[in-house]
Amino acid sequence: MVLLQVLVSGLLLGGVYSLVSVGLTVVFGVVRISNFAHGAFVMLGMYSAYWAHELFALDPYVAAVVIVPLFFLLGMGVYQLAFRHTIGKDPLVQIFVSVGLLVALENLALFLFGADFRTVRTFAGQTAQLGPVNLPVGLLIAFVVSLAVALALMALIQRTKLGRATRAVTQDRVAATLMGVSTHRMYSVAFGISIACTGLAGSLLMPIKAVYPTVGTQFTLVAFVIVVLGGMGSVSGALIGGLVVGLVESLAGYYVSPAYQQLAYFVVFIIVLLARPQGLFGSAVAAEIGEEA
Amino acid sequence: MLVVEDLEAGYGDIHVLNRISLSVKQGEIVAVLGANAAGKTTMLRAISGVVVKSSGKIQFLGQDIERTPGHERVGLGLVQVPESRRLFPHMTVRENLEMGAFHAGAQRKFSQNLDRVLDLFPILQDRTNQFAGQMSGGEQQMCALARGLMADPKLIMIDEPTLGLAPLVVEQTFQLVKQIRDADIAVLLVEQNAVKSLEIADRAYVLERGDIVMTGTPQELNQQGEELRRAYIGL
Amino acid sequence: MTRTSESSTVEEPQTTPSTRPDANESPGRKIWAISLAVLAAIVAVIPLVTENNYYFDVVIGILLLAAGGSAWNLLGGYTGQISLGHAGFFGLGGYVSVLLFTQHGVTPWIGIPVGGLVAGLVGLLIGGLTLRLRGPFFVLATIAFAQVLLILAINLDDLTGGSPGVSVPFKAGVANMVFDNRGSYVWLIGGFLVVVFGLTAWIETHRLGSQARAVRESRDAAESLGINSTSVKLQMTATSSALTGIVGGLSAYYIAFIDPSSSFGIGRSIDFVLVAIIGGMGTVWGPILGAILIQLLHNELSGALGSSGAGLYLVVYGVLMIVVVLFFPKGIVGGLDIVRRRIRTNREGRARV
Amino acid sequence: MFEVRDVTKRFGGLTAVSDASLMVDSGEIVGVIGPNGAGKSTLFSVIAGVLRPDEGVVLDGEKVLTGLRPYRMARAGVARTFQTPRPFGALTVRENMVAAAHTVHRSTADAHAWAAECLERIGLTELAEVAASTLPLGMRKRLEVGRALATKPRLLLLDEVLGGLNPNEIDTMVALIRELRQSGMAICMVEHAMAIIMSLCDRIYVIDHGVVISTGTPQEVSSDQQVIDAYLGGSV
Amino acid sequence: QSGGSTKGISVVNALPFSGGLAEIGQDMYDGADIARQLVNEAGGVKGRQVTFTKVDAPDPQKGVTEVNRVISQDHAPIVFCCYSSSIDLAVSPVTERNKVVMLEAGAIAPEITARGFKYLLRTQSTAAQYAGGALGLIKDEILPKLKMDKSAVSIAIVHEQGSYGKAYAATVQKGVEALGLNVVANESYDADSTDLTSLVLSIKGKNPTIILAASYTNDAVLFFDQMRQQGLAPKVFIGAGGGHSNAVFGKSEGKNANGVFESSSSAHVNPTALSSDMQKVSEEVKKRYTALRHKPVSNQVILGFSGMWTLLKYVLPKADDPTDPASIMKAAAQVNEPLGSLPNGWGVKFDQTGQNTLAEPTVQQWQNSNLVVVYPNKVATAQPTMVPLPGWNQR
Ligand SMILES: Nc1ncnc2c1ncn2[C@@H]1O[C@H](COP(=O)(O)OP(=O)(O)OP(=O)(O)O)[C@@H](O)[C@H]1O
Ligand SMILES: Nc1ncnc2c1ncn2[C@@H]1O[C@H](COP(=O)(O)OP(=O)(O)OP(=O)(O)O)[C@@H](O)[C@H]1O
Ligand SMILES: CC(C)C[C@H](N)C(=O)O
Ligand SMILES: [Mg+2]
Ligand SMILES: [Mg+2]
Repeated sequence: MVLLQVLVSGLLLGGVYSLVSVGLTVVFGVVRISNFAHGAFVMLGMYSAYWAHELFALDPYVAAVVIVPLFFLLGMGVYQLAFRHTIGKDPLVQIFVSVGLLVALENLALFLFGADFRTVRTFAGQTAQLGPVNLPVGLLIAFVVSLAVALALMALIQRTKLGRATRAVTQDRVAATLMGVSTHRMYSVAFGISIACTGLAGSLLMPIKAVYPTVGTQFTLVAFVIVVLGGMGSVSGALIGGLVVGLVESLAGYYVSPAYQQLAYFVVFIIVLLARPQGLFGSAVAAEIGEEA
Repeated sequence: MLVVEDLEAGYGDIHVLNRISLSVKQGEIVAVLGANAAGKTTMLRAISGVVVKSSGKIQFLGQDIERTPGHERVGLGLVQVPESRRLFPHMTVRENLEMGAFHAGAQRKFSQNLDRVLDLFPILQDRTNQFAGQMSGGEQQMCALARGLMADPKLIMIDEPTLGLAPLVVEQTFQLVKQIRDADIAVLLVEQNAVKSLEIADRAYVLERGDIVMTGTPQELNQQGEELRRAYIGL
Repeated sequence: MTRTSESSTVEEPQTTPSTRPDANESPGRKIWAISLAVLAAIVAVIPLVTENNYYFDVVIGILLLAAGGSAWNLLGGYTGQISLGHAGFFGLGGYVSVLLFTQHGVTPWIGIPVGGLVAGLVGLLIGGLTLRLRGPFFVLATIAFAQVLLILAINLDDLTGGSPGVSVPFKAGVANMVFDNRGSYVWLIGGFLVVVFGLTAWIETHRLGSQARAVRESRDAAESLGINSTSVKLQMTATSSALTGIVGGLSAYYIAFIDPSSSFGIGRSIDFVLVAIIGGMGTVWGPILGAILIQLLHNELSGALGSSGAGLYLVVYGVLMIVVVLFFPKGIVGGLDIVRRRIRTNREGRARV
Repeated sequence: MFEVRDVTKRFGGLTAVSDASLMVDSGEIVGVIGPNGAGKSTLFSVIAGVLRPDEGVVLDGEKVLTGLRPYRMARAGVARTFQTPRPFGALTVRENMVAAAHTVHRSTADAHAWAAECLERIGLTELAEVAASTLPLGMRKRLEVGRALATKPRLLLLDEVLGGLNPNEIDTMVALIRELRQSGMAICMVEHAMAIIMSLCDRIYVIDHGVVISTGTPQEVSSDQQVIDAYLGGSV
Repeated sequence: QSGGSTKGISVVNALPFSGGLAEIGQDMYDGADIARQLVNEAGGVKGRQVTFTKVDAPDPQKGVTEVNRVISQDHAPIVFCCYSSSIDLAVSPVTERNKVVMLEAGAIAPEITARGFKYLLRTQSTAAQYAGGALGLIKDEILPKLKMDKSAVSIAIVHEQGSYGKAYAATVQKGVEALGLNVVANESYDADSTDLTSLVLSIKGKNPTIILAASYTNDAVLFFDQMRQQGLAPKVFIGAGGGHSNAVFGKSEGKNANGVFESSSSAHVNPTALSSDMQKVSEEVKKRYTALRHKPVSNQVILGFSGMWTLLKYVLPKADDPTDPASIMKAAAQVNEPLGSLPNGWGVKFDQTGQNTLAEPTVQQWQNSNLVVVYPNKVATAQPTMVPLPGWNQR
């Protein structure tokens, strides 16, 4: 019975991870922009939901309806202001632009809102009982939404013209331009989508977690691990990768020791990479011709 | 339909083209010849509005386009098949062809154009679902040409299309270029195979270190001094 | 009428013709010898011209960053293996040397090299496992490696003292590498930087460096030319990680304290990469110039804005970091190169190739 | 004497090279021709150790080379060029050559001297300090050959190195190849330019669908009906 | 306000102003700053105005660098630092080396004052003192109320993995074992965790009667939330000086927080336990703080205030030269202020190690969503209730 609860808890935790990670697959996996400020945007999403609740008494789930489109615009803006200028330069330039952004955003939040932990309590804090298993409502909702978002993004990337054009830009910008694709428009849309996802994640996390300026850091690393684990650019990979990490953490936390929860997923990550250098669901082709092309 | 005047172009600090002028008229094949590093590729890039810094005047279908961003020039019907193919290696052949038809105009004629190119290059039919990056050099070259045609061009600029193609296919490709012209699509052709190019071209330019040093019909070029010709074209 | 337009929608990686002096080998070597002498002279003189502890502190901060950045540069800059896990080697070197001292009384003069050796060996092991990974896969693997060490250092507290860390007992004396006069640290750590600098310059101008850069640009092409990419990468990994381990040891003894999160944390890795990229990756002077810039920027900002509102100075620091990286994507050295080339071009008229 | 014996290479369901055999002696230029996608580059990759054959062996005299990693092949005297050139983009042309020269010269001074000599031979001395990524196509091909030369190979595999060169430049390159043969190198080249292949090669192998369908002197091959149908058409 | 700023006394405040502990760092600073204002308004220390320099010490390494920088730059004789035990253990060697006074008002790790440092003062109590509060409460109030056989009472300890958590856990474990109680779990975790469900589940498997926790804010809320979600319901829950007394904890957990104990110091001790002077000062502090931040004072505000008040009011006036570290330390040795001289009921008397021996632990309890002092009796304002704890959602 405990095992069942441990598994369910792991999956629910994995749902949260997936929720945060699918947004990152779009920029990191598909268009290969390393955005180490991803978690900081989740933090901004949480603050947005928090203030929507404090100032306008909006439930975070309702606020999401406004936050998501706003974050889409925010993402496009951030792209145009900063990341646009990193395109075609060394990948490290991107990493450090995003690290700079991370430092600036976290401390901006600190400067504006102070370091206080802030929480919003709604019905989502309750726990549903399913037989012997406890299901925290907020986590359950986050889990379901992350499934839905992943499916939607999968369809977007694999099936639509927009998705195809985005992948094309990543593989050869010049050739894509010669096909009539605007590099910056594609990247900026991809960024918008990614940041919109963080807005959504923030709104869904607000009822179940406290927000404070550095809350995002804990998500950034795990999100990168998940995107790579899933195989760069595979949305379904990120979804499953998230669930795997959640399960591994939960099982290791219970059966080994809570102190080694994170160690377990890093170790699993390294083992997977050594066995399948292209990630769980990445194609071998991508790994082979990817970097040399 | 394409008029280029005083085009200068280069990369960063490096200057490649010196105020060159050229034109392509409806229904013409215009060949551009020249040694390595003459600036042929650079010229096509400048006309397409990619990669290079350029100044000067570019007019297409009577419209000034030097300020138009590269990706919008495609929509006007100005299409380039780039040197070294530049396929999307992690996409299938089919997806590459779909990318060719990215802009709205081409999209409408998608199935019609697709039938046409698959007819021209039957091998692509067999390889529809292969990743472009895994094909042989020649197969990729065909795919690149096909992709360019999928864009439904009014003027197509082709950079060394026969590179790596087998003799039979080279022959076919030159035939194809003629067919393209006959379908009333103008062609600006950059080729090392000067003999073949001059056979099918209506006019030609010779580029030397960023300057146009000769121009005229193939006959006129052939009448130029033997020495000049040897030096520039190697005929 | 001629209008000028920047019609380029996309810039390809513009690699500028290198004007590095090593192109013709013999004058190149002379330049490196002179550079080395200059650096050594600066290090030697600083403690003689000031006694101000504040300056020493700043200088030592720069020296440590520069040494760490240079060590990273061997692997990241020259070989193109982007590691964001060098904190792992830094921490290993630090912990090995400190624990040898606090638990077994081994003098840091032995402990620090041993720490470097351990870091180098671990680097070899990790390298053997991960070097075939490409691009982001490698980057993330290195991060994971450092994180694993971080978690172990926190939880194996019988060995490491856990997350609170370990203080180096403050007993001044050369044998303990604890000096009352901070100028001595300038000599010690500066001396090490000179060694790293010399080694980097040597590698840059010799076979290993040449092959490493080839591997960086295209592994397949390098292999086809008889370059054993695995061996080259392993040599560079081992050197880089061993030197980083020594930096970790020196840093621990200078601060007289070591703890898991500041040693093994990702922030440490990022610092090293940051100075290398800001200064110029794959260049000998780059990390040193980068370290000077970063350290001074940080100090000035926290001095000027540190007391005006929590976090404000870090907001500015973050924004400046973005701006600097965007304006100098090739680092300071790259920027200087461009300036120099502009001047030369203007003198010689238009550059034509 | 280098030899490829009964080599087969499959990619999934596709047999790219099927039971192919080939020999090259020192001082000999051997041509490999065939339609696009016939398996020529794949065969080169097998010889150079980039791909491991599913069946068959690669021999240097009596010595078995099959299965050696590419860098070992190169050190054993096999150098190849890539059909799509792969310059070390951020390095200068000279640095490209030096990296290759270091395979045969440990000392920096020797490597530089030898690299300079090779640069001269392929006529890139003037461009020595230019970053390789900015080279136009034709120059890249030359650099590709030059780097291979710098490893002092005994067997040189040239994969369409004449493509993208204009007739003058082709002449220069052909002269260089002849000179290399003179010096006793074994050369194996893939090329679609029939006129050149015919005049340059001592022997020719024709591959179609991975199978060697014909072999012999240029004259023999070019009169083989099978070859004409599969490859040449009316163009000779 | 008489000038003489040139002859002012400058104090460095090195606290975590950014990073995960920033909220608490700010609280400590606000408290200290109110002490400074009160002293300056009353004419300063021996007529000299006190000025503050702020530096950010968010983690051990940055703390070391920054403190190093500021003391060689400012030549300040006193550093008020660090709140966190981990940061303190790293920074104090720097001040010691530079012969600068380090005043610690927040960290509780015993090692801090166990290293024989000569320039270190700690007004805050130690882990042992903190544990003492919890142990006293268990012995005097809880065991009698539980009416259980001692052998049936089981204890689980959960703590964050830093110095603070480790120090508290180690001391309290010895203490409860000495009381003859059975410790069934002693687990540490990372305070930055996003999820503690496995910890909760493994504790739940042990079914402890009493949970003793040492947590910072985020993890206190997280652990408690997940206890509720997983139905882990001990009969008694006692926190230790960190997150469980934070207003956020009360706000987030609402009614469910009721009944939770917290052993530390308190901003709300019974006024009768304070000297009459301190009663007035204490009121003034609360008034000023609320005016500044629009919220009630927290323990940390009072800890910060107490440390600075001790320095400016009790120590420096006794020093021959209030800017000379040696003379400050000499003065500190003479201080002897009885219990009730600080707003949390503490007195001040430093032993040779610099540890304040009159920092007595106080236990508070959440009752009707307010923190009230319930132990020991002389400072208490209410009786402990809700032992054993009612079930979730019945509080
Ligand atoms: N990305 C670039 N950055 C800098 N210089 C470049 C770049 N690409 C080309 N060049 C330079 O521009 C000049 C012209 O090159 P271009 O590619 O236009 O020649 P080309 O005539 O197409 O030659 P080929 O026949 O070899 O393809 C050359 O000197 C080349 O070095
Ligand atoms: N990595 C791969 N995976 C799958 N198929 C491949 C791969 N590499 C090559 N092929 C296929 O194998 C066949 C042979 O390719 P190869 O490159 O050897 O041809 P080639 O004779 O060099 O042709 P070309 O003259 O066009 O260069 C082609 O059909 C190609 O699509
Ligand atoms: C709970 C706090 C009073 C303990 C303090 N943060 C320390 O680290 O010791
Ligand atoms: Mg070209
Ligand atoms: Mg080929």
